Amino acid sequence: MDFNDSPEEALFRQTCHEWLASQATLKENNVALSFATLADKVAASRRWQNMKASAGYGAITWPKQYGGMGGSPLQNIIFRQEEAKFLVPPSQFNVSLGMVIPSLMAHANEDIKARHIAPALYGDELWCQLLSEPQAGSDLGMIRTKAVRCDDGRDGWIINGQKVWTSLAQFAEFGMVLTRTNPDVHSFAGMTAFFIDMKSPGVDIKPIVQANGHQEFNEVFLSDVYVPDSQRVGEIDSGWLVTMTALNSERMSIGGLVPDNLIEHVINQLKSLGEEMHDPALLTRLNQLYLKAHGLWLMQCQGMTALSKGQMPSAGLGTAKIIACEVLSEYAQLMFDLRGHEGILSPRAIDEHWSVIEDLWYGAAGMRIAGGTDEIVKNGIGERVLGLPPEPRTDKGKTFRELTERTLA
Amino acid sequence: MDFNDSPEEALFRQTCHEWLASQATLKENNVALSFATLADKVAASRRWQNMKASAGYGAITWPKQYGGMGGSPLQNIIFRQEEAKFLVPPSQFNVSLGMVIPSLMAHANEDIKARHIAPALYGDELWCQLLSEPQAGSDLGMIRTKAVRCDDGRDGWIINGQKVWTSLAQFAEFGMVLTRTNPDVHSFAGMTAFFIDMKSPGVDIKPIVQANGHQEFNEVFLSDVYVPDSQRVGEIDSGWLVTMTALNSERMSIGGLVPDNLIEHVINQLKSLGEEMHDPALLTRLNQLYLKAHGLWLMQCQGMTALSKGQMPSAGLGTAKIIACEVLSEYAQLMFDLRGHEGILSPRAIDEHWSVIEDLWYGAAGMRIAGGTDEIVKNGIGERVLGLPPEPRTDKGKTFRELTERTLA
Amino acid sequence: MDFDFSSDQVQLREDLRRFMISASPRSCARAVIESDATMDHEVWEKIVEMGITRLSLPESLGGFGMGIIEQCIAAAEQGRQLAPVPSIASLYLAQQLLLQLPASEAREHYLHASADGNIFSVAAPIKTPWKTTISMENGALNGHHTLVLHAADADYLLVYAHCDDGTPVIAACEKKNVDIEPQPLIDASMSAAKISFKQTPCSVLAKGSVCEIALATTLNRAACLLSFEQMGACDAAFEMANEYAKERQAFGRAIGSYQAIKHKLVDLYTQQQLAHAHCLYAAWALHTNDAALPKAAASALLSSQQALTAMASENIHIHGGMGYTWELDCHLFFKRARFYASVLGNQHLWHARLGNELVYCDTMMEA
Amino acid sequence: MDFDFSSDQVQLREDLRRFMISASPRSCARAVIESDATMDHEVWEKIVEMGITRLSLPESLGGFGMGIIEQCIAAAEQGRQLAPVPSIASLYLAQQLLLQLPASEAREHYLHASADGNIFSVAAPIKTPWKTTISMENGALNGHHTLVLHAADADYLLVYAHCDDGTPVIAACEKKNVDIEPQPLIDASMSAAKISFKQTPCSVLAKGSVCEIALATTLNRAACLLSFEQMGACDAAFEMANEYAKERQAFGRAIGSYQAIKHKLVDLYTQQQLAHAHCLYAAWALHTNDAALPKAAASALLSSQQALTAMASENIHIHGGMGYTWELDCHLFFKRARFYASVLGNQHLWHARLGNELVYCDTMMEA
Repeated sequence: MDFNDSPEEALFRQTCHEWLASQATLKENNVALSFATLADKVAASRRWQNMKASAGYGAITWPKQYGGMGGSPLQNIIFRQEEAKFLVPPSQFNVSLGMVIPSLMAHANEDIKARHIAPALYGDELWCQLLSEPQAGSDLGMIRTKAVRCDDGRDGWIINGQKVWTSLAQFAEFGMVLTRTNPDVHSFAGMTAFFIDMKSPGVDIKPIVQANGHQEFNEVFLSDVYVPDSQRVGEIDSGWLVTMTALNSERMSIGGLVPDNLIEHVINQLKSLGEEMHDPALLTRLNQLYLKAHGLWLMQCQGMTALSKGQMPSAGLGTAKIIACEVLSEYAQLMFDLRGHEGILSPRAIDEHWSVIEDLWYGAAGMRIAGGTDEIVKNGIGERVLGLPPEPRTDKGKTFRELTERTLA
Repeated sequence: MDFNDSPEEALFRQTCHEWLASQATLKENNVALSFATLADKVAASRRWQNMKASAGYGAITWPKQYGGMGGSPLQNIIFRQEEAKFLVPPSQFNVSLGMVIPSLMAHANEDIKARHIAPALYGDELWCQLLSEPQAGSDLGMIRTKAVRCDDGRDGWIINGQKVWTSLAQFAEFGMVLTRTNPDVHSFAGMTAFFIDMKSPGVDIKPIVQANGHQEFNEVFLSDVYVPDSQRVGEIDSGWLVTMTALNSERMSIGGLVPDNLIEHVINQLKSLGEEMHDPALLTRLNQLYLKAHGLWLMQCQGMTALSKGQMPSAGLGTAKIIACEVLSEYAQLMFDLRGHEGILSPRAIDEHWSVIEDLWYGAAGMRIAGGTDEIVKNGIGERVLGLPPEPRTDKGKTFRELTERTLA
Repeated sequence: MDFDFSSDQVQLREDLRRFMISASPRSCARAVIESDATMDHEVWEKIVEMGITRLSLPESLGGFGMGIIEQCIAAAEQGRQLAPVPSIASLYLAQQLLLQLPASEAREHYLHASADGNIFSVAAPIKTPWKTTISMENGALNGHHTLVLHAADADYLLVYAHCDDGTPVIAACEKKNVDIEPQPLIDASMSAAKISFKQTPCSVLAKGSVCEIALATTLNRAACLLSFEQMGACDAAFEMANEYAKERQAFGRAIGSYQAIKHKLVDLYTQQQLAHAHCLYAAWALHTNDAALPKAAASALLSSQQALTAMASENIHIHGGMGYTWELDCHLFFKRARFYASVLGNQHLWHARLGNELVYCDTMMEA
Repeated sequence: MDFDFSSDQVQLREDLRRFMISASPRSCARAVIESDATMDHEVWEKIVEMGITRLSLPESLGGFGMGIIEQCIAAAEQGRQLAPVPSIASLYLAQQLLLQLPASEAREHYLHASADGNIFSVAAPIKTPWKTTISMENGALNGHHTLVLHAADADYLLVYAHCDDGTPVIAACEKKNVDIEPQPLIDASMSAAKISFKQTPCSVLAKGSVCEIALATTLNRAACLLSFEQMGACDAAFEMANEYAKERQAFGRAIGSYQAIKHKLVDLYTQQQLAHAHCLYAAWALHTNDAALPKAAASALLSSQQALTAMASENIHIHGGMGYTWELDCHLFFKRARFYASVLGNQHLWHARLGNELVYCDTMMEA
């Protein structure tokens, strides 16, 4: 048992490290690059993605035929671990390359793939995913955005509706949109996927101001947006399959949930308190945080061990997101408390380090919702890992029309 | 705002106290009477109930026509508070007089009431409630004990089935039994209530050994037990009404959930630790326990204030049972932990005081289940107090037969 | 047994609720956050006009002569609306501190000013040992205090200082002679500043050990009032979440019908009921000036802080994605909860106080 | 990255599981509780026969020469069955203590005896300062120890004592010369006793500061092994509750389909996964004798104790009324969990150790 790379892993890590070192400088004290605006950050990320793609590191796990490296999930993790050591722009391509393009690969025709995959890989074209709606959050079966066949002779569709929580829509060239094409079948059976040019007439993008003041997500209003049938992905009324591929393609979430050095930061802050640092009540909070944070890291090591052996990580790793939210929230609360009365000061106004803590504090609240709420995650683990029976579904066998009429009634 | 009795309440309290003082001696250091066996405890409780009934204190809230005092719920609480100060046997009549006889009062005919109420009040006859079954715990609609009309000319019924968790069945003279009389209607609609002589042929009582080794509850097997139709209570197939009356008659549970002096005991134990008593981690646990225990006491004072003003206590008091379970469990755990390494010793073997703590430790686990599990209580508060919608019922509109066939399938 | 608000007090609460909803809708707190303002002066004026600043002061000092319990009720209603006004500094701390000081003409003057709605700040330590870098000599203050609540909004400051020989004093000065450096806060609907004195003229209100006794009592009294303010916010957030859970549909039914949400709300409700009971006890202790005040204050503060912290976080969660937007009010509660959790010292400070009271206070009235 | 059991170790676990289920069904633990017995000698004989007492000892000392990780696996399987045997005293404490002592003929002799299945108890303090009332002089012990695990079952005792001049020693003696007064335990499937020495002949195994270093190391090593035993019990209780939740019906469906029960089980599962990860880390630290051992031991002990305590309590709850009967095994887990929670010192002792390690141990390998 050890925490070391196998010889092959070590070699791959070294190769990655050397290439990265030839392109960028190492971080100092774990301080990341900062950007004046989100637009700057996206532009920098496009350039860096281009450099990576040119060197073959643009998409570690993609097949070589699409410009990927054909690497393993573990190699992907190793590259990301090494990348995190360097002063490079944080990737804005997680949705684009990690979710949308893999669903294109699986469901789009050769023409679309030939035209779109490479520009996406090289960061020239950013994709967003137009999925959630105000009335369809956890329950994507309630999507109301409608696509209807043109009746004016054009071979295309007219899309109307409202999407929400679309990441980076304001910067994206293209968007994959899930629409309702048949309300008279079961709610997941009557949806169709298209991709649209985000500059199309009728596309109106409004950034959402989040609780923390950031504006990474958007509302996207679609008003009589025309899309040619050639931009349909997959069969008519089979859009849910396309979306499922995207959701399942989210790369193995091992690591990346919780920043490094959390515990070190708490200890440093504790030490600044003088005598009070020995307070067993404070140490107990430190310990409880450590048990979760270090335990999560160890669970991720177990997952990587499985990948290293060519196995799937244990299903228990599905709990990682829940643990991570608790870690972030408890970390921020503890750090604020360690400031005593000065805990009322705006962390953002203190320094970059405290600004990150404030972001994590909000972030933990957001992370409990995004990408499957705590409740949805727990249902999933309870049913798929523990084998507990599902809840009775009152919407079972009902058509979308029946369900929405009932909801409105 | 004050914690004092009103003049009327003070007078009533004084009257109770004086009568109690004429019958029994005050407790010292809160130490209660102990009994060699449960049988001894029941026998002593019968004698004490008889004395109380003779003096008019047998049932404070019952109407005078039935031998009660016609008093208010608050007077009942005051009497119990005063009674708790004296060395008298703990009442074994809570089910008998608090649940079963009130349902007789509401649903039985005059003959039954004339024959049975007085002997019960005077402690000569103890009643038990034959309700839960192995397959019907939280869900009493699943009761399978069957009563069928005699086909031999007798005007009565034959009962077959198994009851469980029947308190004091081994000592009771009579038992109220809920039976299934019609499986082809909705599960709560096809039940009928009878009372039986517990010495009837076919009644077999097996005490249940609890996790703590006590044997207060029983399994009761009913094999071809004959009961005359004159012992039916309420209409045929209306037994659920009778049971509801019994369940709703459980006296206002204000007080009595948590022993007094919990916090004092923790503090005394803390003080025995010497220097370590200043450990903020221990004090934080003490505080958290205090916030719940004292908070519960204060909530109960609010409830008594409402009663004192002739109002209903706030529905928020419904959370009292849940809080009490947490208090008892956390109290016992903390006390065990305060013994350090000696926490492995059997508390029972130390002294009477620690024996009570061990009982509370088990008791908290039992209390989370008995009289409505945590989950059932929370559903009730969520739906009735907070107005949240109920869960969809998959058993709605189904007959008992359909439900049980499906379960067995 | 008479442990609850009187019917007059319940009526007052209803009146104040209607008033505060109209005087300080939550859009006022939001507007202060979105602007450079440190408070909403219009809201404060209405509060003054309504008489909340004079509610519990005796008539001889320009007050209405109502009790401290009525002041608690007003605090809760301000909390419900997250009112962006300096009540913590001016009413819970300064006005209460003035009331603890020995009678004098100056004290009477400032209490009248407080009743009339002048804003006061307090520059004093929040825990023993009562340290300060501010010195008082020849009627002038020198030194600084790193964090004074609502100093930028204040007309007057009450200052805890040490004389040359170490004797503590409590002095009052006008804000105009003080150097104020505002500090950005985690909840920008509140304000605080670093302040410096340089030969600032002041009038001494008290001298000697009476100052420290007054400070300790004031902190406990302020904690009680703050607890009510916290519970007002907690109640409002609870109602917001509970209503949303009844309406929002997922998978064909209201999310509040799922046990995950329903039982979460019941757990929060339970915590809330316990905290309300402790607050009521604190109001009783304030009202009767009972020896249990320090214990009751710490209990009320800790239980209301725990209830609001949990509630503010779960209110976001129950609202799902919407809860995470700037548009909804959830984040206002989230930020305010965090502010309250530090403003009179953190949970560890109050746990130490409560533990101390429990272990060294021999007589307990009950469980 | 190779942070998991090897395939050989997984195979061993399966073999030991089959063996322990057959050698020590939970009815054995129940039988010891219901009788006056202090352990199940038949189960112990089978364990000895299976070689578990010699698993990790080097071949030169009569062992199988497998690693300490294999010993951890065996501990977990004993925990699953709540085996009523003296492994904590004899294997986790005594055998590990012997291994920490300097090589000597006596040490070799006792290690052989331990490998052969002789039962050892340890009479020593569990925390610093290493106090004792037992004195050693002229090869004889005097004094007493209030609580020695499995002393009544022991063939030999290892004793921490002080010489006249205060020098610590670790000595061994035969049980037959010791006065043993058994103490009833909260979990009667385990045993402990008060013991007294009166001129009891002994052989000295170590003298001087080496004794205290050995004790400290032994406590950490025992904590790791105990953590695995706790997790075995936790896993078994989890499986019991999870299976019941799938079967038991209420209101027309399995109780495990309700979110209240489903999410409770997921929360317990999450806690269990974290504790397993810490145990694995402890096994790694034992195996590599890494400097992180004290931290890993405290983490494993605390996390496994938290997981088992919650699990044992919720296992009763999920089983409803049945869970509260003597007939079902739920109460066996409940009692054992409470025993484990004190047997090597309570959570506060281990929190103090972990906090100390975190704050004073400068180099952290990760988050």
